[in-house]
Amino acid sequence: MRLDAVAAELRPRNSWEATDLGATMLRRWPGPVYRAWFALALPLFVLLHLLCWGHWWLVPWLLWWLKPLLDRAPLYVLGHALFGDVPDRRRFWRELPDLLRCQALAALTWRRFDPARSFHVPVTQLEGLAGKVRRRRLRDLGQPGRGPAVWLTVICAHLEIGLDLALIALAWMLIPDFVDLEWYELLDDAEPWGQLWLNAVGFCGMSLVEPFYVAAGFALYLNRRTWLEAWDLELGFRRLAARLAQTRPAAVVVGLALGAALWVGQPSVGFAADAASDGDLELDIVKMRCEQWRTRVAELADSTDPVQRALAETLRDPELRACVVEERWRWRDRPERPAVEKPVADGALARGFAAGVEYALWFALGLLAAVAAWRLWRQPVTLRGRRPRRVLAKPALTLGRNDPTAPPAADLGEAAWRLWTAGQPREALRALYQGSLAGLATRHGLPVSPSATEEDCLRLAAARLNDAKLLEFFRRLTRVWQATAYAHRPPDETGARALCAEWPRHFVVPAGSSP
Amino acid sequence: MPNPALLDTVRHVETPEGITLKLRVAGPMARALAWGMDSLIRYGALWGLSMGLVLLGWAGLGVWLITLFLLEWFYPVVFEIYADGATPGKKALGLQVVLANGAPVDWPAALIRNLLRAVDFLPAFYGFGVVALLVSRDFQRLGDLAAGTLVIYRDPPAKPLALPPGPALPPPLPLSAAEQQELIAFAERGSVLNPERQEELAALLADCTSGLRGVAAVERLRAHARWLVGERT
Amino acid sequence: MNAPSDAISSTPAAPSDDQLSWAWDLLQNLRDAIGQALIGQQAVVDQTLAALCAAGHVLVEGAPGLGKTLLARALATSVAARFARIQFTADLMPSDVTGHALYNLRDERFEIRRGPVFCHFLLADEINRAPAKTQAALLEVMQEGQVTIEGESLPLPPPFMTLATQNPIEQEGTYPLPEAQLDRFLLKIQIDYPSPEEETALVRSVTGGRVGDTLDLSRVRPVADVAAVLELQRIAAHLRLDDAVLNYAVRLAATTRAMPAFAIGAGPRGGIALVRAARAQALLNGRDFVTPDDVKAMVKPALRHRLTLAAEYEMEGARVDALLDELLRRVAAPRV
Amino acid sequence: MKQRPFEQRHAADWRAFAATLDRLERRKPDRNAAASLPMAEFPAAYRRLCQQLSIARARRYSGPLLDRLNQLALRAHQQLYRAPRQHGRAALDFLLVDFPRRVRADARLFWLCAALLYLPLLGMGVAVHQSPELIYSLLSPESVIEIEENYAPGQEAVDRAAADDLAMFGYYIHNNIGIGFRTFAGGILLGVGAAFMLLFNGVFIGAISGYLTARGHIETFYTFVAGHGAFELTGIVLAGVAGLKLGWAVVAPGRRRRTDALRRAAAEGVRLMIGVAALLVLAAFIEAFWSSNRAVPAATKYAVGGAGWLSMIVYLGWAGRRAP
Repeated sequence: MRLDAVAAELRPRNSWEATDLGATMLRRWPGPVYRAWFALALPLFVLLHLLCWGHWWLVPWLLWWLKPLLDRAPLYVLGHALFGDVPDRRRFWRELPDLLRCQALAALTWRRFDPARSFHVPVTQLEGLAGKVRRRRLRDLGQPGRGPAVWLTVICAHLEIGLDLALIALAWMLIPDFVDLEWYELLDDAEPWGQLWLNAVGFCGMSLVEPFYVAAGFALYLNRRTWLEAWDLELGFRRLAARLAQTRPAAVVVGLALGAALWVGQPSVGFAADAASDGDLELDIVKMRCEQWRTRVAELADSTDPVQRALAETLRDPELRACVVEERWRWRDRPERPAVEKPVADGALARGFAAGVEYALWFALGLLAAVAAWRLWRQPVTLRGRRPRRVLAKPALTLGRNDPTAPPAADLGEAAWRLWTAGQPREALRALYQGSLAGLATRHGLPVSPSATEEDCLRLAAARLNDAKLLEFFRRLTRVWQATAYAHRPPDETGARALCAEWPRHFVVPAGSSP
Repeated sequence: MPNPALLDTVRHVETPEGITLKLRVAGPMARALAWGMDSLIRYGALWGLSMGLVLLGWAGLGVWLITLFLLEWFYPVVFEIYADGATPGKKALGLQVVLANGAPVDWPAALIRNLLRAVDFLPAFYGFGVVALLVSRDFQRLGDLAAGTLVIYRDPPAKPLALPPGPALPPPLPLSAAEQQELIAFAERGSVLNPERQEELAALLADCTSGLRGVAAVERLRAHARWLVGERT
Repeated sequence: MNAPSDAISSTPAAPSDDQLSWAWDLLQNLRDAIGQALIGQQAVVDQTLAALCAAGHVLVEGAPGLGKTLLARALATSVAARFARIQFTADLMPSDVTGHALYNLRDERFEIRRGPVFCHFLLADEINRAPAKTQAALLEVMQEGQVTIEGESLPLPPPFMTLATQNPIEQEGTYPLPEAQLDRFLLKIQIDYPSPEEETALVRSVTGGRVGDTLDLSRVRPVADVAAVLELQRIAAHLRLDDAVLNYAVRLAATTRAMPAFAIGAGPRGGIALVRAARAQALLNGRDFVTPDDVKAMVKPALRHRLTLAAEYEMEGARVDALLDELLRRVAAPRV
Repeated sequence: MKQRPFEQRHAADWRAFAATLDRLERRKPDRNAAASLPMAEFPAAYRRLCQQLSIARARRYSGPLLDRLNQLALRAHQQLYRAPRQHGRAALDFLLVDFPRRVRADARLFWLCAALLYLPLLGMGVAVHQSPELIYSLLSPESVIEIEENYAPGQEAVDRAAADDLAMFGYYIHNNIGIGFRTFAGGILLGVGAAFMLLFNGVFIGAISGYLTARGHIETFYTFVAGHGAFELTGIVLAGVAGLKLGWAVVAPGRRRRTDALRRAAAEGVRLMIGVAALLVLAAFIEAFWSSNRAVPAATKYAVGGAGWLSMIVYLGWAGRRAP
């Protein structure tokens, strides 16, 4: 194992997050993990059917029983892949026999019913511990990590059953009706094919869940060790030490070799008594471990390999024990699933209640209708648009506008001339122009809108008027007005006089003729 | 900064203020447990209600059915909107539903993710939901995908860890920011790691501790950490 | 003659009659020159010339193949100014637009490589195909009139005019320009399909006795130079503007903010743009003063890109141009 | 600056900020009120915190401090970017204006869904009317007998008790709205779920109506379904519309990523579902309290039913339209 090649972010997490990391690991290496799983499980599935010919109902039970062995394949892959070493097929097959043989009996008998199995298996399989050392180690490792691991087992068992049922339901949904097959026939285990089908479903459900179960348990184990042994810090310190000791490469080698030792299973990082909290440490275990330790160090020191000798020098008594208090909720007992009792009585109370509710509902409906109606009535526009369409405020419409609704005064020409002579040329021309528009609107029916500009009015007049003289006059007037109003260039006096004089000719109705 | 190549369950969300918030996305285990608790609460409530409603006869059945309907579809919605994105079960497990950008769920999102529960439940017992949860990047079931929501861990604010009191010493050589962070973390986690393990870790840094061994080395590193966080004695 | 009674918003440097008639002639020549290449689309040519006179940038939107590129080239050719074209693509980098500093190994110092923006007429083709950061680089240049490379500010030689084209935003692979940056274009010109007669002329001119299918600019002759353009812009900026007309323009812009159809109305910059464009329009119309009609003619190009439809109107399929017509119908003209 | 002075300098700020968050989250309404910030300063304080978090990250301060600041920032982010709560008035406006508009915006899907419901309904109705034994392909003989008994004539005088009505109301709410919701949700399965629910309901309703018509229980049956039919059938069609939107987004996401397209479609679909739920509650109410009332003369019932259809058409066709 090379801790510096670890492919996951190491940091102390809470237990649920650790199982999530397991799911993430599975998602990262689905191919190798599932290949390893099926490489072992599929032949076994077939083999069991052959062995139990005629008693196929036994197969799911046997499969279930053999799960601890099957689990070893995904754990093997994950354990290597996490440290940057995804095992290839050949190595997997080469190491498989050892993998399966190691403590197989224990795994299939008394440890089969360990509810925190997924959490404990890495200790056996990856660290290779056995016997009292293993127990001791599990106890140290396990206390706060055990609870979530048990929950993990419970939830995964439910997930597996749920997925089995889901698969059956899916098949039922997908089988068209005209296939003359009642779906419960499929569940009829008296039929051999029904049994085979059930076994296959169970196998699929197991295959979906079991690698996840293994990965989550492995992640729980990793997380626990990160808590207890500060792997993240170790990683950082190694890097720092390597940087500091660039002149002494041996230190790096020692560091990595230490990691290797940890991986091959010697408890270089072990668990020792915390005297304050753990007085009941049995003497023989300590003795045994010390002995084991001394032998190991001696072996290393005698070795010809310089790396191992260096390792022996650095190894020290590595016992480790930490205690974390974690509070959690625990079900005391599960309440019964509610059974709904059929209502029995129709007493007076019930009748009154029902009538009351009904009236209340009628009332609510009426109220709702009334509110909606009121809303529509008060703001009738609601039905026509989300907000009342206050498109434009009134002032914007009327600013600077004289509505040309009334006919112009008959003496406008004279009035304009008077303004001109009084030194107000702009006012004079405004009067003339406004008067003309009023005349066009009232006498010739030109729909002059307030928003029309001078050119708009002119275009309108050109389109609607058939009196060429009037049009010519209006065009001339418009030009003069534009120059006066916007360029402040009033016409000369003769021009103004001519306009004033000509105006009545076009816009004053001769007396006696009807408008 | 976190190495993106490393496996992790954290999702980074950039806020309009230009900072990155870390959301720790919650996976199947915690969510399944929360769902189990919620189911117990729901069916417990229905059971309790049926005890009372029995007195009302058929009318009671009507009320009971309406309650069943409301609990079935809107129990999570109401809690997610009005109780910080967490049903009681989620709250017990420290979970929270948020939008993918870290904002609290709004009505449409809460409705979508809970109406689509009906599909996640298919073909039976959350078959689609579980598969989607395991396959999708951020542990989202179909309802979460459609609503754009995440379920995250919402921890109680972490208590600041105090360093054990003592002298402060400058480190004998310049350290990078990451290395400083690790030294400080080492001192802060003194209460979690056992002494032997600490000594072992300290031994890795013999160059920093000028060859001290054992407890003395640990103490020296702590002193450096105190100096690094800015404590002066 | 009596002195004008109302205040006049004109400046002391009002253009003389000679200058005016020179400007009108020049504009007519420009119009003809561009019209040689771009057949039909008189309104588009006029609006582009208006933007030129008002020293503003334009954003041209229309389906591919309607002569957006040709318009820009013809304008540049007829003015005899430096012209550059940038085809915006998804992988275009900001430094491809503005230029960058290059380390010269022989001299051992940095050299500034000027990007294509150092020109008078810049055609930014399909601007909405580039990601936001590249758009932003160009839009910064447009606003500040200078380029900053490695801390060194390099002013662009006036006149500097950007003609950006964009395909309708519904098209695939486009990054819409952000609203705040759209503001930097004086006008947004909409090119529609030409009328059948114009299209016939177009097809004839393309296929008549030439190989290939590109429109050529050989018939476009330079009729002005850079100095003439600057003078034109000076004259346009000093045209007479009566308070009533100014008031009309401001009212139009402000009313867009009161219309519920728009989530975002035109800001003060919208009003300013409208007035600048109206001045240019007046010059194009051969007048030396601005009338309300000039304002009215420029409302759509000057405002349409500064408005954002409210969600519910967008949902019902309302269009900005139709709503601007509505605005023009509703706001009273200053006819007093 | 080292970590400890940094902490000391900002500790008071962070405490006040945390107190403000507590108040906003209504955890501790009063106790820390004095320590918390005025609301107007909250956004500025949040930006300060963001800056401090960035600084702390850049300087690699220790994990617990970063976690604490991240947590504060996350909580504040959730307070600031909370969607505004909608109120009753907005809900009414939604039903009066927005909902029919959305339905019209999806007119083509609406007609498709209507066809998916009504064509099988009519086809099956006619087929079963012609040969009533066809119904046994759908229903067991026991259910057929039960249905027939329910609508057998001669029970006109017996009015159902209020308690029964209420029970039925609960049943319709639980069942029919549940069906509506499932139709929507089923849409995500490439639209198949939604289409299936529409077809299934169409076939089923058609078969029963055809059968009862053939058996001559015309008045009892049609007076019963007249009242709520408009709302219930339209509600189911609209649930189908919302469901098919989901399915379409998954099948043909266009230029978006599939999840993004799905998210958009779901956001639109769920707004339709709010209206659907309202329609189905109304239908359940009418079905339970009005349709079951056999004291009302048949003509009145048909009139009310017709009025229901008319109001449905006017509502979906014209409500919320803008004036021309």
